[in-house]
Amino acid sequence: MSTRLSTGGRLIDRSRKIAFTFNGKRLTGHPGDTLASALLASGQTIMGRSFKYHRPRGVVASGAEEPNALVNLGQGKTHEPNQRATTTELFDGLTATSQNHWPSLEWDIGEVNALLPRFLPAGFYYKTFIHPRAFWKHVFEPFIRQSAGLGKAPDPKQTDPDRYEHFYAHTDVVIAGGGIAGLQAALEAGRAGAKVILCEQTAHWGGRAPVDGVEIDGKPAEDWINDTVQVLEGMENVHLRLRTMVAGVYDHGYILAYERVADHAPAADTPRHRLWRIRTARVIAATGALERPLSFPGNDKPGVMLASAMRDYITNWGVSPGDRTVVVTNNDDAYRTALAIKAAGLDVPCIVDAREEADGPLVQEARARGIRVLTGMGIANVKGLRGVVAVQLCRQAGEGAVVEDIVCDAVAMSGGWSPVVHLWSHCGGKLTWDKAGAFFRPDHDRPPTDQTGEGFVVCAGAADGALHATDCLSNASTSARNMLVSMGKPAPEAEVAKATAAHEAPLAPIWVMPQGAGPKKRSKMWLDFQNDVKVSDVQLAAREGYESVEHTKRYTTLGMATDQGKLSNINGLAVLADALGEDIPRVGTTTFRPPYTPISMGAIAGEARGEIFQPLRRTPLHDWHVDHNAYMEPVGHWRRAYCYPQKGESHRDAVNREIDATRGGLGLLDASTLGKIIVKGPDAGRFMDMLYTNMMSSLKPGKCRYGLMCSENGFLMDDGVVARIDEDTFLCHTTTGGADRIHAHMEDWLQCEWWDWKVYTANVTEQWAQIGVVGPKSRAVLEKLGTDMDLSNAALPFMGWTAGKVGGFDMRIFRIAFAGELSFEVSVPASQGRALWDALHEAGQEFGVTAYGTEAMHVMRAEKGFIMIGDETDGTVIPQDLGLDWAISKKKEDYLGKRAQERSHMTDPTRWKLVGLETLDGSVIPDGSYAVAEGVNANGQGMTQGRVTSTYYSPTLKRGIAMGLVLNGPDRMGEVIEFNTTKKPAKGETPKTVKAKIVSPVFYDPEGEKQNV
Amino acid sequence: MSDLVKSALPGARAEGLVSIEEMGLSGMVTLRVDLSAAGAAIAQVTGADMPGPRAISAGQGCHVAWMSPDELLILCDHARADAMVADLTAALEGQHHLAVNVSDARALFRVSGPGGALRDTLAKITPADMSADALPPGEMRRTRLQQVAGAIWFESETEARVICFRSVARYTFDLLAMSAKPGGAVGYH
Amino acid sequence: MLTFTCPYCGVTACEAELSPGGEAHLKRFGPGSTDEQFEDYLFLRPNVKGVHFERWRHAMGCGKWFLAARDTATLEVFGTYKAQTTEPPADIVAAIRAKRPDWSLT
Amino acid sequence: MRRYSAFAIAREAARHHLGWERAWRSPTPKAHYDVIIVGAGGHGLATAYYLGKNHGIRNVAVIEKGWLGGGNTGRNTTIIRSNYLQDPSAAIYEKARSLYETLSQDLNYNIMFSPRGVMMLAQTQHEIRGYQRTAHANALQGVATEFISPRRVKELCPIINIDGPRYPVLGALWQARGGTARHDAVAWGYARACSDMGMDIIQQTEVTGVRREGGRVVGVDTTKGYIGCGKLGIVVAGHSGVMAERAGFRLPIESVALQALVSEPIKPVMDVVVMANTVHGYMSQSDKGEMVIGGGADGFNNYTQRGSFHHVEETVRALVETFPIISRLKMLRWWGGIVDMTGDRSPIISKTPVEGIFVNCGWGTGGFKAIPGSGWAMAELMAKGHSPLAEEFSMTRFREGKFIDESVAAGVAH
Ligand SMILES: Cc1cc2nc3c(=O)[nH]c(=O)nc-3n(C[C@H](O)[C@H](O)[C@H](O)COP(=O)(O)OP(=O)(O)OC[C@H]3O[C@@H](n4cnc5c(N)ncnc54)[C@H](O)[C@@H]3O)c2cc1C
Ligand SMILES: NC(=O)c1ccc[n+]([C@@H]2O[C@H](COP(=O)([O-])OP(=O)(O)OC[C@H]3O[C@@H](n4cnc5c(N)ncnc54)[C@H](O)[C@@H]3O)[C@@H](O)[C@H]2O)c1
Ligand SMILES: Cc1cc2nc3c(=O)[nH]c(=O)nc-3n(C[C@H](O)[C@H](O)[C@H](O)COP(=O)(O)O)c2cc1C
Ligand SMILES: [Zn+2]
Repeated sequence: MSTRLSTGGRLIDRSRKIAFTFNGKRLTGHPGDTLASALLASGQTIMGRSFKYHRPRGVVASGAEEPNALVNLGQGKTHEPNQRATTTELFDGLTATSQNHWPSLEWDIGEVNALLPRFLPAGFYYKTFIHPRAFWKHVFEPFIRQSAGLGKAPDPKQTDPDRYEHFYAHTDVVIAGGGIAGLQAALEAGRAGAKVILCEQTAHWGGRAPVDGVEIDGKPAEDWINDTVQVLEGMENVHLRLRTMVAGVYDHGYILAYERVADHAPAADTPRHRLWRIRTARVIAATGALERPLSFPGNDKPGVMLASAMRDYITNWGVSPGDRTVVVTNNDDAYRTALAIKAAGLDVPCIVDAREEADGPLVQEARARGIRVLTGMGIANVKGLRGVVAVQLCRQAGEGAVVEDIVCDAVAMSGGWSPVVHLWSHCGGKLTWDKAGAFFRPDHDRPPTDQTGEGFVVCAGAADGALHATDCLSNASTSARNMLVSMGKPAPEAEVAKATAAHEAPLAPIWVMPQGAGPKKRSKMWLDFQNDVKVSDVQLAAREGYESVEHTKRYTTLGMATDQGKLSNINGLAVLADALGEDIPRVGTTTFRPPYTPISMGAIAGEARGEIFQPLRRTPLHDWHVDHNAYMEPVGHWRRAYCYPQKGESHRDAVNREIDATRGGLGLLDASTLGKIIVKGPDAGRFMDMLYTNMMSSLKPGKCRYGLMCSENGFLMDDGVVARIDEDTFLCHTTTGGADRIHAHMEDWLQCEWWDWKVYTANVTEQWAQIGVVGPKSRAVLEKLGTDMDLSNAALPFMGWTAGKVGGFDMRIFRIAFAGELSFEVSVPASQGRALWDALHEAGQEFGVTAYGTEAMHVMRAEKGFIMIGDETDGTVIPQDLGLDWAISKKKEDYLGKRAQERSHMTDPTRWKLVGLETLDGSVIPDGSYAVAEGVNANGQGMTQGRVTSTYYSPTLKRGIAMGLVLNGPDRMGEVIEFNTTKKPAKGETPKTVKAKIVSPVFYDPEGEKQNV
Repeated sequence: MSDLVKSALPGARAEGLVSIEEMGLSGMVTLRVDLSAAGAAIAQVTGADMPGPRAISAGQGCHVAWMSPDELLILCDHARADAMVADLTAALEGQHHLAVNVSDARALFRVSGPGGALRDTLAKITPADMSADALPPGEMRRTRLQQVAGAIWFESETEARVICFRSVARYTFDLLAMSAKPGGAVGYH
Repeated sequence: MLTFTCPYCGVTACEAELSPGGEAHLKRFGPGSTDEQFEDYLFLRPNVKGVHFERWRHAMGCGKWFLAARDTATLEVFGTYKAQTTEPPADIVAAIRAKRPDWSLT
Repeated sequence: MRRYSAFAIAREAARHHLGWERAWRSPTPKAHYDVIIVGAGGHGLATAYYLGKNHGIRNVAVIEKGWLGGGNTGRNTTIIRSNYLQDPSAAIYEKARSLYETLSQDLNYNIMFSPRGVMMLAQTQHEIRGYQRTAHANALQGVATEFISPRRVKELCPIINIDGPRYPVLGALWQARGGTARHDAVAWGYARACSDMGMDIIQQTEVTGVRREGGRVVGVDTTKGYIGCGKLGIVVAGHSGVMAERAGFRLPIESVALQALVSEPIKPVMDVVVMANTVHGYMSQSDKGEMVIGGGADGFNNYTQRGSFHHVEETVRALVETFPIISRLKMLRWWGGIVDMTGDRSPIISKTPVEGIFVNCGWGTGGFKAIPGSGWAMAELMAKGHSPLAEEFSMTRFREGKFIDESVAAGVAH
């Protein structure tokens, strides 16, 4: 049983208590506790269940590397699964529940899996569930799915109430890790005058040193840490950040750091998480080292813990993980744990040291304290079901014959340490195997490189392999100083503090305990605790040919759990190397990928939710549409009114009413989103002739012309009306979606191909509010407002434009007609748009003025047979397909897309061509329908001879009308073809089709009499 | 008429770690011309020296901002913009150029408050370096304001300007207001 | 997340302020060219793993297109230069040679 | 080859699984093969498999520079669907999908094809029309899809926010027998079956050069020496440009990074695959419980298998909006693959200017789903010189202007 000790606990405030619940049980802890320390202090040793076998699991570590103690944190809106108890700071009112069990943590049905591990070896699912076929989907997969997964899913009916934000920072040096190495590196960089951001993932500075009894300059490490932090706080160029984890190192010195602003104080009105997006010249990874477990049978039972974690719980939080703890190790460092346990007044029945000899100062001290030290020994078995009751000892060199049983309730294990090289590796830094320390450390000759080709990450302290405190500070200092020199910011000479700690003898690389364990024992040695990957699984992978470490990882899922193998990877690959008879460095590691520890999706999305999820572009008339119940549709980031339903009206009713009103009197359309680009210069005409398929240079000032633009690949990309402003200047109208794209396209050609042409462009789309004043009464309403212009057909004919005043507004008027009625497209500076719109409505009352939306616009243009980019075109259509040959100049030698249109497939006479379609029964052809043809193609697909591109109910013609692309269409006028539907035919019936006659695409006013008045 | 003429978010204000307010209509003229050959004309019309790259220079009742080697943005009174275009066109007669009134295409915000908080607030929405060394008063940085294009410059250590397209004025305002929300202090700059 | 210094405005811009534009120094083939020439111009790319000349636009900045020499395998940038050139300028070529002695401009 | 079954597991359990044989051999290369395939990704291995199975060509080597399945096949988001718009695409993807249905039995390796259904959300009027068009095309192509209502969307996937303020869900294109498969298992299953047919899978061996005589391929240089061959198939995805150069021609391909990420695992909440193209993101939940997430490709040439943060940011932002519950989930791991993008975003399965060399590439962001169909067609092309499924995917189509453009129907093409 674990419990709170009566004294000690450097991080907790014993004077105060805070309450929390675990699985509904009310418990208390102290400020400064983590959830894990508070649970241990409350005697709660089982904290979770493993993934595959649902084995009961206790906490094994004390920090970010924890694989077992994962909980559901919070409830309802703030529920968060898979939260590590070891990194969760306790706060008042915290609620946590354990995961992955049914019905309870103590009694889990899933535990039956644990009885069958023999039948569920690595990759068993690849070998079974194959027959019968239907069973996979209906029986096996649902079963696997149900038992998989870890934390409880959040409730879909709740929304995360918290806010998140990003913060962009620019600096010279980012230091990850606020242990003594990170602090020393910060001192050096700070003194050198570099801009520094120092991030520490926990809530405390100093890392391991205070727990490990390190002395610095003759004083406890803690004093040096406090002093150093104070010095650093005094430096203007150094920025210190706690609770901030450097999550990833990316190319060109891009760093993501994850600040948990309010996880420990959820009631605060602050962002919950802040994602730091940092550009830095250099990174110092002072991320320390992680202790490795040892692989002995039963090493996964609750009560078996990392030795360093055990002393963290004692020293930091005043928690005893057990009364009688057996320490098992292959190195000297674990002796510190034995001594710490002893010092806390608890019992260490023995230290089991796998090395044949152990005689360092720490060993001697342990012996002097009366602790029994057994060398050359290992653990053959851990007894106990839901906790430890005893361990059985054996010779490390043997096969595991039990020599002795030792009664105990906890085991502290240490398999040596591995530097945390993740940040070095994210961007391609290479590692080298350190034989003496039995770990991978950064290969200084092969660092990750930045945009200049220089190495930009260094590791410092334990992360660089300088595990021992004595080396750690000098290593950090040297690493930082070398790096500063490489940046041209050398640090001034300064005395480096001297750290001292007991000398340590070398460890013995022990990967399996006992060394000669047979298959039965190996199948009880856990490597990956969360994913239940055992030594036997890795050996199986090797045996079956999954030899690459990447294959083994994927076959066994080693290192793929939420801890990403922080504890298991090195042990796993050592076992693999052994099974393959290879050297460890030849087998290599798997790829280190960000983030270092998981980060919330909320933080990644940042502030972008709700109203500011995306920019929503508003025209100057936007509010009017909203006030008038418009149904808005997104067009790119714009919102446009689709229609304006009145009480009781369906969208379709509204559209029909809007069309009738427009054709019958006066309609108004907000056309402000149309792109408007000015093209000016002596070479403007020449440039326009390259941009458009037709001849634009011949357009006269005061006139408009419809034009088509193709990509260099020949396809129609945009269309619109061009107005010639003066000899030098054109105004190009583009589609709503086209404005930015076309402007960029123009600049591309001007800057990169025809840079000697004298042409300037400007995108003035948003300068203007543009309103379509449409219908037989359009002229009347403008005249009614009062104007200094002559708006008669003679003075301002169809496809002419002019500028002047109307009703006091500065206005440009274009006689263009997308709806096929008399119409005036008028534009005023955006600041006057709303006033003009209101004035038009007021003046238009007597003409039955009606605002119409994009759908009415679409239907009216279809009635006129005008094409729509995005409907008649889809990126595969060339103007020739649309019968727009009249808009393709035959005279011009060149235009963008011309050469492309000469390729064989583009000139193929069998390309489908645009026609009108009239259903025989007056119905509307379904959207997207294909014209069916006889037979099937070589791949058994039904043959087609065309497709519908636009299809509507026409309130004007009171029937369905459509346009479509049809094989030889223009030559088949009057012919009836059939369009398919997706309605499933009844049994035995042939699929239903819609019959339509091929007609001219111009359904309404073919002579253009209405627009030309 | 004048009361009918409206900026993108008339009167919009938000208070937090810093204050944000929409500044109403402001005159803006885009001038595209070979800057190396247009100094005299610019000086004649605006009274301003030709700004160096990214700089803003002050003229008579207007400011001239460098946008690219062949583009300036001239900021002046809203009412003066059309005349400014006409004057520039006249002064650059015979020289290839494009002067156009873009006053209504944009929205302009004043963001003011303590220097550190001001730069921190802006650093939540732009990848550009908001430190005083990187963006001193008198220099304009065209950049991205999270998902839209915009520009930022400092009038002084305690007052900045943010400019964006009119259609996204609401987005930009909301973004600034969210970034300035109390509780979100960073303390970096 | 790449950074490039725009040769027009001098800003060191973040990738998010730029838009990529594919291979640089393409020679345009228009009417009168053969099918092979046109295909080569519009589609066929060396797609090198190594030194690559490419186009970027300072889209969220000065709006100018510029060119860059970058290693697609290491992401090292050898330099940026103005778009108004038909081949890499000598200083850029020298900068690449200094770092990649075996490289040659083909 | 010893067959896999529950029975075999029980038998092996009794002896601690010491009796399992290697899934594939690691042979030393022979001097000459009838066919060499470069690239042991899904497409390369499937090509070899169908060469043997359908055409009796078994003197085959598959040469892989790294570990088999370690390219995009090992790093994709595993979406399988065939609801493509254009006839040639629908034909090959549907062929692939239907082969996936029985692939576990065919290979005697459970590749966990899970036809849980794929929906592509329509969130604008334009998308509705686009997907209705696809549905009509699919009806004639023999691909079972339907356009479904928002209500049905919500029934099938309760965690979607269908009336999101910004882009309410207006419907979806639904392919009930689309789904996912276990990506690694696809490569491993094919590799095991190829090895069993006597083919040599040669890993950790890079093809560094291609030798020709009289305009015809005769062999390849590798890091393990020269190996002769009668025919050569280049199936190297992101490295197609590099290999084409070694073989002496160019391809209309650019290599860029495509990224994906997974969340920490949670209990099942999502039984279907959802793609939201308007906002650029898609998500499914694996059998292990992670949410598997992807979005659009980066825009610049890249061989590093690392991408840029702002693309991932955009994807996650889109998905938090679409599936609000993921806001408090955490991203566990994030990686990239190098995808081979053609000029029209459709693949190439083709003869090349060099006699005896064939290429299969250009699958870009969406070729996992095609693996069995592509292997089938490529094998047919290599064995017989002609394959109806591959017909339209010739590399000469760009010269003719005969594109197969799928971007029409889907912004994100996975
Ligand atoms: C993040 C991501 C998500 C994706 N999501 C999906 C999805 O949801 N659905 C879908 O259908 N598709 C998806 N794809 C695409 C899909 O992964 C690929 O199209 C498919 O896997 C390609 O398979 P392949 O066999 O052609 O290539 P790969 O699997 O990449 O195999 C090519 C092999 O060639 C080897 N090689 C290269 N050069 C040489 C050489 N010189 N000598 C020897 N060997 C060489 C490589 O090492 C590699 O193993 C995704 C891709 C990515 C990157
Ligand atoms: N004797 C041994 O065998 C042995 C082994 C290992 C460590 N040590 C001791 O460890 C200490 C080494 O000091 P050190 O400073 O190198 O390491 P440290 O472990 O003391 O400090 C590393 C710090 O980095 C933080 N960190 C890790 N990853 C991070 C990230 N991505 N972002 C932000 N913060 C992160 C950790 O929370 C920790 O505080 C010495 O006291 C040494 O005695 C000893
Ligand atoms: C469908 C799918 C699911 C994955 N699930 C996990 C997972 O649960 N845990 C994990 O660590 N990685 C997972 N990965 C990612 C892989 O670990 C790995 O990052 C990916 O295959 C790319 O390889 P690399 O990172 O070694 O380059 C998954 C990958 C895919 C394609
Ligand atoms: Zn620039």
